[in-house]
Amino acid sequence: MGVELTTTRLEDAAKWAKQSTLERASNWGRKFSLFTYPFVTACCGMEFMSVAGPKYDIARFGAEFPRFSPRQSDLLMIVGTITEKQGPALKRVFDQMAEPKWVIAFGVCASTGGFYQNYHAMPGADQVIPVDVYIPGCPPRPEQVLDALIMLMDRIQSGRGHSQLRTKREELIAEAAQNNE
Amino acid sequence: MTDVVKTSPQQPAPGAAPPATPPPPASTTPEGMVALIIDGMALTVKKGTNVLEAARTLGLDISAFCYHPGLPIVAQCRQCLVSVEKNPKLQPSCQQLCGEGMVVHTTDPQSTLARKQQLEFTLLNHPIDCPICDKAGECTLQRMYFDHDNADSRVDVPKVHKAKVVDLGPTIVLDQERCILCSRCIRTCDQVAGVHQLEFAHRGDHEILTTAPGAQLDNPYSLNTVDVCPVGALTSKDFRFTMRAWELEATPSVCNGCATGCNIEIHHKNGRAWRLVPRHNPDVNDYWMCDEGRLTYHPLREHRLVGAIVDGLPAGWDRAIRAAADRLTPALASARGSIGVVLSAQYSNEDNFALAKLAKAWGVTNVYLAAKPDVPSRADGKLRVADVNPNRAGAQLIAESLGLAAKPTVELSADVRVLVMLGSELPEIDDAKLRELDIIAISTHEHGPVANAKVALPASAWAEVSATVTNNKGHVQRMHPAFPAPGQALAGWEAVVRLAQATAAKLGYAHAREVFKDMTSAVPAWSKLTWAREARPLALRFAGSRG
Amino acid sequence: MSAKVLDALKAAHAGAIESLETQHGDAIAWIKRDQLLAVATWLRNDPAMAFDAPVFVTCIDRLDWKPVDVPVGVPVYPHSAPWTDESGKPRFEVVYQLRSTTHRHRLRLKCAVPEHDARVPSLSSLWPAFNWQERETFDMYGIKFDEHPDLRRIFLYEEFVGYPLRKDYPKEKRQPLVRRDDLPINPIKAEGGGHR
Amino acid sequence: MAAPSIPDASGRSLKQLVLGRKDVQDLSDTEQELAPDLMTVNMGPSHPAMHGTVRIVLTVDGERVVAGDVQPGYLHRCFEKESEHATFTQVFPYTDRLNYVSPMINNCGWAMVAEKLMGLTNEIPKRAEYIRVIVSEMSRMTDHLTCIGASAMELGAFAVFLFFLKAREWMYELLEKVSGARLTHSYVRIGGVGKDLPDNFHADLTLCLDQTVKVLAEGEGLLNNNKIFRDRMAGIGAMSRADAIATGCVGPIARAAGLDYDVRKDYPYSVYPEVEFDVPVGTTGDCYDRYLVRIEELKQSIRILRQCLAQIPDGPVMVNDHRVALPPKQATYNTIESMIRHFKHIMDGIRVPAGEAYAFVEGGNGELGFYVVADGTGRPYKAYVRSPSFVHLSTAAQLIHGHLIADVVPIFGMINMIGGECDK
Repeated sequence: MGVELTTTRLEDAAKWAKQSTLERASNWGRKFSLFTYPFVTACCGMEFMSVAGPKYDIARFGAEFPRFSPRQSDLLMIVGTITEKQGPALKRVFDQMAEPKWVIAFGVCASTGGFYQNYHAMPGADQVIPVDVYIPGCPPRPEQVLDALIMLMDRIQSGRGHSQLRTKREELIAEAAQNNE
Repeated sequence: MTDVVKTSPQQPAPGAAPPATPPPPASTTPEGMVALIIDGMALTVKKGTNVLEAARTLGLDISAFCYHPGLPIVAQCRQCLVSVEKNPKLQPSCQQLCGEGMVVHTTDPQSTLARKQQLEFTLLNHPIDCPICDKAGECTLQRMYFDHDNADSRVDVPKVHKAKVVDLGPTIVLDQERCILCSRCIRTCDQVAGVHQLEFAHRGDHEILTTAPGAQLDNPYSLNTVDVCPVGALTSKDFRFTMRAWELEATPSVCNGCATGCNIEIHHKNGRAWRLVPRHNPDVNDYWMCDEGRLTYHPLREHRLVGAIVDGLPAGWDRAIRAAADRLTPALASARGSIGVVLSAQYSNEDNFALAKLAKAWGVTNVYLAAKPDVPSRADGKLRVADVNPNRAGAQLIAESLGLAAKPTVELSADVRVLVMLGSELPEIDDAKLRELDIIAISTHEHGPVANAKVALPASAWAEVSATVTNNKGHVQRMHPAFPAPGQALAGWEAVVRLAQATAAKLGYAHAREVFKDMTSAVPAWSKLTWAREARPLALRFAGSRG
Repeated sequence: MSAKVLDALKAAHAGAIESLETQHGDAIAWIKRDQLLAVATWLRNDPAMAFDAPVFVTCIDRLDWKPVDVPVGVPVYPHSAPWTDESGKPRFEVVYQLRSTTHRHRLRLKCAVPEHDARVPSLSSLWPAFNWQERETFDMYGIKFDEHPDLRRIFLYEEFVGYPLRKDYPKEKRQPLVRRDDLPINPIKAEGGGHR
Repeated sequence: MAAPSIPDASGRSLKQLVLGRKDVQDLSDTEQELAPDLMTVNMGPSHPAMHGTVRIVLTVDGERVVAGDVQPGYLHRCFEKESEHATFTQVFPYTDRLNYVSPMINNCGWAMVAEKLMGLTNEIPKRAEYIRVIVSEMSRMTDHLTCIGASAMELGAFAVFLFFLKAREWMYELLEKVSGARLTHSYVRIGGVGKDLPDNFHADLTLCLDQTVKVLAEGEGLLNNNKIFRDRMAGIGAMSRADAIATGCVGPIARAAGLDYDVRKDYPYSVYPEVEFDVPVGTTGDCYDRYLVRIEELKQSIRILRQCLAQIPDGPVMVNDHRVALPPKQATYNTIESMIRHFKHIMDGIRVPAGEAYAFVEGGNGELGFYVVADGTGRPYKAYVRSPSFVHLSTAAQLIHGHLIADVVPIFGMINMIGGECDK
């Protein structure tokens, strides 16, 4: 195809950043109506409860309603350690989610494996699925989680979530192929 | 105090304290032995053993700094004082030889106090360097303080300051403040290298370790002084500030730098070696090794062949083996004389045996032994020898036992067109000749003839495999894997087995153990050798009484 | 309290006992492997013993056992010396901890198991709780429990090769179920992360 | 797939023999409309109503569970292997993450086993012991609050979840003041505790307890006589006392079944003998009794906490023993002796004499024990945790037998399986 899509050229960057009004509007809508699928496995779940609980109240950011079916949710929160045995399940849940979708790795275990570096703990959920935002902390404080959520919202608005980028990439490739013809 | 109590019938009844009056030692002490009593426990030791050693065999840990089992005894640190009955003064246990009927106390108040006070003196001017000191974690001073004193400081006067960074020579940096003046390093140079290069100067708390003005510490065994240094005064330029000692793991191995085969420990972490230190073996290297040998871990990370190569391009194992078979099969079918097999004195017994066995199965008679050329200047009658190949004796013995005449590579037959070689050494063959050959190399490194090889198969190096090497005295010594091999590298014998499969030769080894077993049955001199279980890395921080 | 249990055990089953000891107040009885089931049955059924409550099953791998700074003259316990290939000492020890609800006493049974024949009789028929505990021990140490009704892996997956709590299993040797190289490229990582 | 139906001599089908259920021809008309075959339903490992991650392969006959294969291990984080590679002090963070709902109790258990091996059990300063009991009981309260709150939420009582979480948040904030971390405290040390209680702790805790009493009353008012809640809990997942003993059950589950076993009373440790409290014991052993036992234990914990606040003496919080106590920071920076000691403690670990010991405490879920083999170095040669969750989960297959699929949720909620502890 001959299209280099990871250059640092300004016009390429502009192409990547370009958003139609419709995209901007739909992204604005998406970021305030995140439906989370809490993939809760471990200790971080306690802090996840706190985030959902009265004091920190994730509802203020439009993401309070957990959907326990991956097909109805667009934000996968990986809360806790992912083990090798869990890997296939995580991948399947992710695959079942509808596009566009986003992933937050909640806590160091989901990000890198943390201090569990051994035969059964996976060194980060990104061994199996792509991750948009990593939250450090063991477990992270609720404030950190809210910060990460705002970060993700920014990403969504600017169209830089991993699935949005993939769609964009496909579009650009198709466009470049058309130009080449 | 432990409250472990045992009521097993075959064991003596539990006793909180050892009996006050132990049974008198048997009146008939064997010839050449002496019987004595240490802390109420009777024991018999060889004549000439000192009290410190005798106590250690009982599990009693007497603190000591200047004493080293491989060095002459000077009794100058006064850290090992014990009471000997009928002797009015405390005796340094390192210098005190065991005598018949001697009664020694190591835990009585007098000697305990003396040792504690001595330790306090030693710590008086010691800088507070542990967080930045290379020795921290394996420091004898730390261990002696922690195990034997553990008291709080009583000092409120400033410490005496001395030079912190003294360049002693090409290999070593000295910190004079940390030095506790035990003279182990001075004696090491005298005894191991045979040169007197270090000396004390000045007096009292201004006494320092130094070289003669203008002179350097530059003998080829200088780094042994770093090992014996009980504190972090002498540090190796190669190792200092690279890795914390307590984070390292140790795997026993054998130095591959020359034919002496010094026993070593590979200290490694995060999949790479950080230093090599000698391991005690009275038959080979005692407590020492040479500076050159210590640096042989560097090539483990330099110019390694990490993937198979076919015609200069990277390829997978399967493709490379197919490519090798394509070159070998026609030659095997029509002209066996055009195939040469090169064994290597740089590689292990297992690798050489597998390849020799394959040569035999192919019916190849052109067998050669490649080796690095001798370095006559190295030979010094101590540990360093001219032969810089770790396994020349083993490779030769294997070839002989299999009835193959392994010629030096310089006699390479003109008929040879395809050369199956182990290693990256092919000395005294010029480049023009090399280019004519179809080389199939099994090698750890990518330089030398391997760069011109038609097929290059990556092999694991000595620190990454379970294997044996044979030194110049005929000792077959075992190496254990410290960390995994880089990239796709496999053990040399494994590559040979794959090559054998591709050429329809039978070589059914699945483990180095099986190669070894087959080898011991083929080599009569080794028929009694056994394969020990693989040693697992030992975390230095949990190794108990290191330091 | 522990001495009483050990004395009673010795009186009733002297032939089955290898040795008895007390460590830090915990009663420990080494039982011969072929008599383990008989002794355990007696311990549960004898009214003076009445070890009705199971506590745990585990195993000790003595492969790296090199105790340091052991106090002089005090045997730590019968297998205190370093384990070596040649010494012929059993490599594994299966440990059962029992408790009595009525008498409140506790007892630890130990059974030495050699490496080449790593099996012991299952006690799950006596104490149902040992069903899963023995499965766990099998999963982690590879000890086979004879007559166990359902001896399969419990924490790890069937595809796992080896027994991770054995001392010769490297801590970080992973056996992934999902192959990492099948993954889609993660554009975020390719992009270099970045914040806002 | 239809199950094979080979009639035996008595004329009953194999299915009937094995399952004890009626054969197709014996079914009534309405029953016949349902598919006669058993169905396999997979629950988990990521299921909304599962605390933690566990997979159950249910074999159901219509809505009724006839068999369940419970498969733990999805959170096996290798506590034992990690411990064998860490110093005794470094294991504390790992214990935090065993039962992550009540980390302080795990900390205490680990400290106690090391102290037992070192012969320090009776040397711990009184104040440190009281602090340990205080933080343990606070942890027990967070554990029970979470367990009841989450179970109630799963049965539809979302308000109770929010109320109890509010109370738990007060506890977390207080524990954060004590230890520096909201959840994973690593506060207890071998030989005492990390640091003394913060200023104003008495007043804070008293206020917190007063408020928690109100929250408990609110929660009980919403749940105790709630018809839905009682219908879903009472008579569900019942266990007899004999079963509880034989299956090794401990803690609230065993007590709900009528087994009067509490480590704090039966094998008293720390300063529990010096405080008064009662051990609630149930009668029926069903989910509702488990709930009541937990509610009562919350009240008893408050009682213990109030007594501890009144009785706690002043004094050091760390034993004065150079084998375990770190030197003060000032001395560490300024004298070589303390520097070396500090260094050795941190890098080589606290050297625990060779031997083995089993020490246990009353955790949120019952007897939580650590069995440690030490070889004289700074790390445990072997560290086994006797986790109550694992034992309780092993009874789950038996408890859900014969109940509806929907009942699996409250049964699991009340077993209170905590992944970190169960899977280790």
